[in-house]
Amino acid sequence: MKNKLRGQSKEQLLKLYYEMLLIRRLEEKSGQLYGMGKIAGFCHLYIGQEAVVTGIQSLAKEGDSVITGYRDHGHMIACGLDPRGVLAELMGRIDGLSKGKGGSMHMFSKEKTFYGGHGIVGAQVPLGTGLALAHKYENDGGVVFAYFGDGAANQGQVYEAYNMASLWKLPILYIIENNHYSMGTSVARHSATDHFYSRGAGFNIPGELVNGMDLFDVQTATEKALAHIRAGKGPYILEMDTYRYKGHSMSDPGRYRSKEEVDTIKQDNDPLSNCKRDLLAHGVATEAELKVLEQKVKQEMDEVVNFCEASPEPEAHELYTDVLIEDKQWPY
Amino acid sequence: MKNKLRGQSKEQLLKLYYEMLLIRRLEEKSGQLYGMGKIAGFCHLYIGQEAVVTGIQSLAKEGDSVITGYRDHGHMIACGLDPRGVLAELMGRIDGLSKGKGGSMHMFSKEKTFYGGHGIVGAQVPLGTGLALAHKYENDGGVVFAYFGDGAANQGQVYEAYNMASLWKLPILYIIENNHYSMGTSVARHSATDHFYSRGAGFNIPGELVNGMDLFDVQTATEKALAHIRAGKGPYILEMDTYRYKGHSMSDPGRYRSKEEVDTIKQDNDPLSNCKRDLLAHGVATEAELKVLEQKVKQEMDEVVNFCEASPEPEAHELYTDVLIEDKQWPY
Amino acid sequence: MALLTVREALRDAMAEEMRRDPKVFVMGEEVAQYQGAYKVTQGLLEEFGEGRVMDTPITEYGFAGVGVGAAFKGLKPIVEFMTFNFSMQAIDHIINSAAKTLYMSGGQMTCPIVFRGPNGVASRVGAQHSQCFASWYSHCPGIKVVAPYSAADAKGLLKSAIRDPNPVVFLENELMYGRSFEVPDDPDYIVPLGKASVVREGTDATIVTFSLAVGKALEAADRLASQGVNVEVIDLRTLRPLDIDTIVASIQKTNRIVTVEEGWPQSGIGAEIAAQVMTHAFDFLDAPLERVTGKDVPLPYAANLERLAIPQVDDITAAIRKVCYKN
Amino acid sequence: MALLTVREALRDAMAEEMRRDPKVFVMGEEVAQYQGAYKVTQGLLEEFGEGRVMDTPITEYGFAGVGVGAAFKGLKPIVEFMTFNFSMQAIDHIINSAAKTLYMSGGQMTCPIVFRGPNGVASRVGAQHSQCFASWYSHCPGIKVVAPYSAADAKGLLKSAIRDPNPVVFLENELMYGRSFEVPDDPDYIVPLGKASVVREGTDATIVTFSLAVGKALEAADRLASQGVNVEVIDLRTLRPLDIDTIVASIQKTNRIVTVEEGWPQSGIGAEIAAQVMTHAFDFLDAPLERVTGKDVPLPYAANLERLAIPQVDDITAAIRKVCYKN
Ligand SMILES: Cc1ncc(C[n+]2csc(CCOP(=O)(O)OP(=O)(O)O)c2C)c(N)n1
Ligand SMILES: Cc1ncc(C[n+]2csc(CCOP(=O)(O)OP(=O)(O)O)c2C)c(N)n1
Ligand SMILES: [Mg+2]
Ligand SMILES: [Mg+2]
Repeated sequence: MKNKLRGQSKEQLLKLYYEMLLIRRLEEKSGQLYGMGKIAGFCHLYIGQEAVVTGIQSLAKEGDSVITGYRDHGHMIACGLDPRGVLAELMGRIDGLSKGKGGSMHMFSKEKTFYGGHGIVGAQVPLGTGLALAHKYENDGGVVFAYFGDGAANQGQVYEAYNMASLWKLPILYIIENNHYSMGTSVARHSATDHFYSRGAGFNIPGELVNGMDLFDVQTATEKALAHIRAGKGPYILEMDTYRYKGHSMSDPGRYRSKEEVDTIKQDNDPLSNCKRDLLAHGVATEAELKVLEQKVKQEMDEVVNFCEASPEPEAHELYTDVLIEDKQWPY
Repeated sequence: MKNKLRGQSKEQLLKLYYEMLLIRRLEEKSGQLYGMGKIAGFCHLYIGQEAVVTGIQSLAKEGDSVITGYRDHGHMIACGLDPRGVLAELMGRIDGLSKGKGGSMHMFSKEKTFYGGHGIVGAQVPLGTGLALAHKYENDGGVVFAYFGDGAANQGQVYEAYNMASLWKLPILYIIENNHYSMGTSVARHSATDHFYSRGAGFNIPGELVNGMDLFDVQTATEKALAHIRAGKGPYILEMDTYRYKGHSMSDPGRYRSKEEVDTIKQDNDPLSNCKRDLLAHGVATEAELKVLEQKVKQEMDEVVNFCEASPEPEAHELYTDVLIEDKQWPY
Repeated sequence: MALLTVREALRDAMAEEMRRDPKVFVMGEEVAQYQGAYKVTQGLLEEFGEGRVMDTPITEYGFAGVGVGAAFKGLKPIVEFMTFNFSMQAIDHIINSAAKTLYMSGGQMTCPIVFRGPNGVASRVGAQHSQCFASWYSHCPGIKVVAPYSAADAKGLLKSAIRDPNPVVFLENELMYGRSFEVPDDPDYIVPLGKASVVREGTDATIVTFSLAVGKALEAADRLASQGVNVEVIDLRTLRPLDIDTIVASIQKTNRIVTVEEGWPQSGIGAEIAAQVMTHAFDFLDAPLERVTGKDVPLPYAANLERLAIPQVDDITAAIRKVCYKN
Repeated sequence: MALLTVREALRDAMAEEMRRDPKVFVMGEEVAQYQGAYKVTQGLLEEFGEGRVMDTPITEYGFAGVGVGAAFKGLKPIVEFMTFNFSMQAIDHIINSAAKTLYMSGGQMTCPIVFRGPNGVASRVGAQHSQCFASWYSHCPGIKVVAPYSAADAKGLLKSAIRDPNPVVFLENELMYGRSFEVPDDPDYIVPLGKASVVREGTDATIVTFSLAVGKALEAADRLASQGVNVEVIDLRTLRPLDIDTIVASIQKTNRIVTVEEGWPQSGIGAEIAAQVMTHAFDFLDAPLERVTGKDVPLPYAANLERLAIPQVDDITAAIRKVCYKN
């Protein structure tokens, strides 16, 4: 059973728990600020899915690349980005990762090799495959983590990307975050199959179904997949069985599922509770220690919010910047 | 071995052979006329693949629908269309199926429920799926035959269509005409898998690989697939192992494959020779009878060419017709 | 007359046409069980059932093709794009399969389909969710392109679009869905495609616009009236075919014209009007045409920048004052 | 100077830039082993190998996305579309992923990519294979759009496009591939994006055009010269950003303008020029601008109809005579 924690040190384990907590609190705070009109437009919260990105990115190496869709706040935290840059962006402020010009769905960090944040369902899959092509081209040993939803998993461009990635043996891990709903449509109503991991078979890509509510299961599956990819054997698919607690976006009343369905998962299979349970059961930390951690996150979030509230809107001239790179150096 | 001919009458069998011959001669003639400058633009010949469409369409029922790509001349013959309408279209004449306005890739016949003739690789797959939706909507018992190539089989829209067809149990037979090349690119170089029939599995669609050079094998597989579809069990995929003798289109010098490769197939596995061999072996007809048939096709083709040569170009005013339906009956 | 929102008017148009013609059906993402992402298909599933109100997977290329195929066979699909931004995934079927096939078939293959959904800028949804497709679609022969403003027009034009034997691209606007207008009670009320509407008469200058911007133009006209400038406002309603006659008639009266659109300027709707006005009314112009357009940038998210990026009433009044040489 | 075909000039541009910068690579259908469907990439596989000259499956949406992703990571892909007609399958990645991301990322994410291939009418290939995308792409901010005529420009502009840090849509013309022109030998010969070129000087009227139609305009100018009409011909070369200054300077001299393009009229390139000419040169115009465009129909296959559908030299001379009031 010690194996469950995969031999990770206390420090490592607490960092993981801390990260999941940070994601959850950031999302809760975003929901509140949205309610107060300080965030607008589309805002897709990640609550319930924290173990997926936290577990997977814990195995990333320096130089790997990450890409995802519009439900991206958690991914940025897991990539080590400062929550201030995320929240300021949500609030449309100049200190946002995109200077306030992108919003919730469109954030990027070249420094942390986080390549967005894309609003068109499925688009990140070929884009991520292109990142993988670049890793192979440069022969830099990097791997791409490309995240997408169960709804996105029906997009044709996914299969076009699978084919090329497999044909060219590109270093990419495709992660399907199956949270059982594509907006208001359950998997049974949008897909001819219950699962998506096996669709790679038609393209010679191995795939696996993983309990995405258990951080350590996620890590174990990821380790295996990465071994395959880093050995130069080409892409791998992990389908993460997970769940989204909140509405699809802020305007979704969620009538397509019962309160019981949501509550049952929250109570019985919450990724944070699961992790906490394991940490306590294995004596990694005490209740009191974890409380301290929780306090720390809360405090950090308050500071983040204060920072963002104080950050100004972009200046008017920013309307016209960043449309094209004005390169004065022609002929280069 | 009698079974090989599937208990078909002499008349039926000779009709099948005749049809394959007609397709081949029409294509040869098209090639010649292209060389003479009487046909222009893109012109994709079907020579080598005749058994596929002939075998499959021999099992179609009145009211079924057919759709394919740009390599469509053979399909129209197999749908019972007059070769004059086909060749006149290739020559850009008013008696063409599209009044000369569509050309080789764009012909249609509502009467024979032949829905084209589409120039964008893969487009016919969702379009055909839409025809199947209409059959189901009207509950008319009709089935759709949707043909596409091995290259097209990588198109994302194919998988989007698979998913919907399977989810909604639509009456459609997907036929992948795997002629081993997508233009100049061999299957091994454009696809992560050697075959395509099994990619349906990811969408709960059964599929099968068929010897597309043998008319009777084609018929047998089609019968089985149609039983599935007509029983309301949804789509089915047949991958036809076949071969294209000529270049991709008229301008293709074909350097991507050896003369030996082509010649071997022509000599050892020609669909017409295979059929002829079986007809003779089973005593369905004598060499002399088949010669007569061949003569008849030749003569018919000469008449077709004469007719088309005499057909005028569309009148200038046709430039502006058929852009929109001018319906004077508003509010309808 | 009843007071209806644009949302209700669109829903009623679909419901009435579905009652009238069993070949009419609706498909798209979340149109059935969810009642529409923006609730435009509210109640349709309940009345018409799963067979005629169909939720699709998020596969725009595929389901647009499915719609076109069904239309080839004589059905009359209404294909909803959750927003027209996603129609870019499907645009090959809209143009290559729907718009061109009648011609390529020498008149044989009809395609009575309507592609509809919200188009253009909504509110704070960023660059990928805010594109206006008015110019792209109206550039192409073989389709009609409609973009209503009022609820009455939304209803009457959508009914026409559904009955029209040609493919129609029907551009709605999310911010208009909740606005209310008087709509005739007559279920046979229908508005012809291809005819602009003079929504306010005036003598000093003409504003030509469409969709949400009609409201801003009317507001600008009100403001200008109090300054003694009497503005005529034309709502194009249909962008292809473009009703140039109504525009020219107005210019012959006012001799001045301003176009207003939320889309990007280059080769936009205003550009086409400028060119046609040159051809058909050059000698009537007392000032060069002025265009008011969305700024030539991807739409920013920040509230202040978004406001700057789209035409505001002030921009319109300024343009009118300019063509009237009242600076 | 060497006499090169446009095909060779484009190939040389790619080869030279690939030698200069190891991050430049080519991908597309049949670009490697087959040497290009139209042989534009002839010899590149042999020189640069499979790693830098990559044949793709026929999956435009997918491989355009792959190209954009690679560019996000700093590579400099040249993505060939066998023809731009097929770019409709990929247009979401061109616009939503390539054109908008720099802006949406507040300037962080660069995308140095070139999308190239033949655009517009070829010969007898029918409606689905003959669309001109000049208007669509040049409508959109965040990209540059280039459409060369001569081999020298083709080479110099493609080299600029490859070096440009922004996404560039590079519209070639199949019928131009085989035509020969003088091209400077200097491997550093490069033509800036965004600058039109006066390819023939004149005093009586200005023709503004681009791509293949430049040749027809020059022919028309020759014919008109023999009739005593002295025409200036401007080759736009870049469609976004549009070099309006060169156009305006010419109008100030000639006072008359005709635009020529093979694409459809509505909201085309001519429309934009009409609007800008109104704004910037209204008082210099002695006649309304005339547009010569492809007819407003899907392109027909029949030889006689095809000829009628696209602008011919006679159409251009007639338009010039009209703006000169010489009928
Ligand atoms: C091409 C496209 N179509 C539709 C949308 C609107 N949309 C945004 S998210 C979404 C649902 C996606 O579901 P899923 O892939 O399961 O991801 P999840 O939201 O559950 O994380 C839809 C329909 C879009 N952004 N892009
Ligand atoms: C979307 C698209 N991309 C490219 C082309 C150009 N093209 C026409 S046919 C073809 C090869 C198709 O191969 P396959 O599907 O195997 O069919 P086959 O020609 O062998 O019958 C290509 C690349 C096209 N028509 N449409
Ligand atoms: Mg989901
Ligand atoms: Mg093939």
